Amino acid sequence: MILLSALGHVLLLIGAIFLCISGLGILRMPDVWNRMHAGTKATTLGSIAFMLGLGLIRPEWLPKLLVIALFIVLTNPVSSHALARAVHGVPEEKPDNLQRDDLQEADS
Amino acid sequence: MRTFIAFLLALYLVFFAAAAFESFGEPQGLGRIAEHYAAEGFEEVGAINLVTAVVVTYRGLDTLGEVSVLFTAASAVILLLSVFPLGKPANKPSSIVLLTMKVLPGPILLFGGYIIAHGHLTPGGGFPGGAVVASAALLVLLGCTQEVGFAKWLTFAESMAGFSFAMLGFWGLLKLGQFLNNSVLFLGIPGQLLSAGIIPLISAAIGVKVASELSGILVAYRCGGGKE
Amino acid sequence: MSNTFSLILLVLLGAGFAMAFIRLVIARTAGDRAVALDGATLISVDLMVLMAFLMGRSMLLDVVLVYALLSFLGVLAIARYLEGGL
Amino acid sequence: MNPDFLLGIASVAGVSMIIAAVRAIFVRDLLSAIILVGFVSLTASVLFFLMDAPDVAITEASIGAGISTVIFLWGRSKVREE
Repeated sequence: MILLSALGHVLLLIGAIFLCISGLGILRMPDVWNRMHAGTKATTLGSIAFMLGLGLIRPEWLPKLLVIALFIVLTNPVSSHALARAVHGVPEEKPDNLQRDDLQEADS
Repeated sequence: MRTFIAFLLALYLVFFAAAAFESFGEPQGLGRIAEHYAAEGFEEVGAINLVTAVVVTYRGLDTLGEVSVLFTAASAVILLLSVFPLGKPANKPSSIVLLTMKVLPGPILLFGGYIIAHGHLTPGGGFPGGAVVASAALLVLLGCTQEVGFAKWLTFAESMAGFSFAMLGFWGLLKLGQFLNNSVLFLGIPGQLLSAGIIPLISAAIGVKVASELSGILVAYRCGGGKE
Repeated sequence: MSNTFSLILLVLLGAGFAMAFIRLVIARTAGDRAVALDGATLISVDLMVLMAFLMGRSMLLDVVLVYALLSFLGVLAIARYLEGGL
Repeated sequence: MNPDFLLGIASVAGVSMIIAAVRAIFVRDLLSAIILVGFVSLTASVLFFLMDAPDVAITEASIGAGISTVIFLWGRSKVREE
């Protein structure tokens, strides 16, 4: 029991650090694609770790926390995918040093 | 100059908020009527979530008026929009988004139904649950490229819900001489799903009404007012 | 959970939220803002779960569930608008 | 729990809400203004949550985040084509 609780604390700390780093990435990354990379992947992983850690510390909340994590896993990649496709069509978001654009070739 | 004025305004608001935060979260002392609700409400209506109990029974007449106001506003918006509908979306969304739009309305509807049905036990009730159900309709409408099937049922559901709300009120008036009296049905054991008298029925009626009105506004934005 | 540990968690999450918010305010294009809104929403979901845990009230989790489920609708709608499909 | 924690998080949310609302007035692009208004309503939902009003928080999250943003966006796209 005490082992599970300690594991939960470690997971909580990992999740919080990931979320903080994703906020830092959203603030400091140079262009919108890098920001998207920081702001969607890291938050998803951090959220899952956070919910699992809280659920391990208090096991009677675990089902609801798992449902929240499931919804985050279902919805967040979809919204970031739609956002990436949409931003790809905006001309001023195109980075200067772009070498190769696979989505452009696939669409045309 | 404008920015400067705006920041002065924001600073003022921050100080105002700081003054409000001094007593943040502490009990403020209740008025006489609120004290009665807090002390006796649990025994009188048998609901755990007192907010929904007050909104639905003690202040039920106000809620009926509120729902009527919402109905009037929705009718006006639908009437205006039926002249200039937005039309079909220009392009189809990508296949991942299309799949999500097929899969995700189910869980959202289920969760909205849960919020409506457990209005007397957990936070929620008619208005929040109806808004969540309307969000499922919104998710369908975001990606639809053809006519939606549920549009012609919205008016029917809405009028039936309003009618049943008023009839539940008149039931109490006929049986016990008080509009929207909660004791016309058995109160049951607090904490069970089937308890608290007619509160679940009324919140179901409010939920259906709010959901159909909001979805009616959304459908009207897309395709006009239904009948041409 | 000790007081110091929850303070550390709150400071980390609050700093993440504040940084995403600063990007939301100073961004130049609408796509930037949408990305920052997405990140700030998810960080605040975790913030709300943590506050519900610290308050010790499990019924507040319903709110977080609605928040996590529906806040993606706004971002999806913005994306559809940027695509020109709205 | 320590009430200072509540106060700190509420201050972060409230101050960011005010700044975002002011920015939404002065931003050039209408789409950016819509996004900022959506952020304001999300933060309002967090504040309602912290003030122990879960019913209002649910309503604000569903209407503010989903429905009103989409209605604004539809109105914006109607304006553009005329």
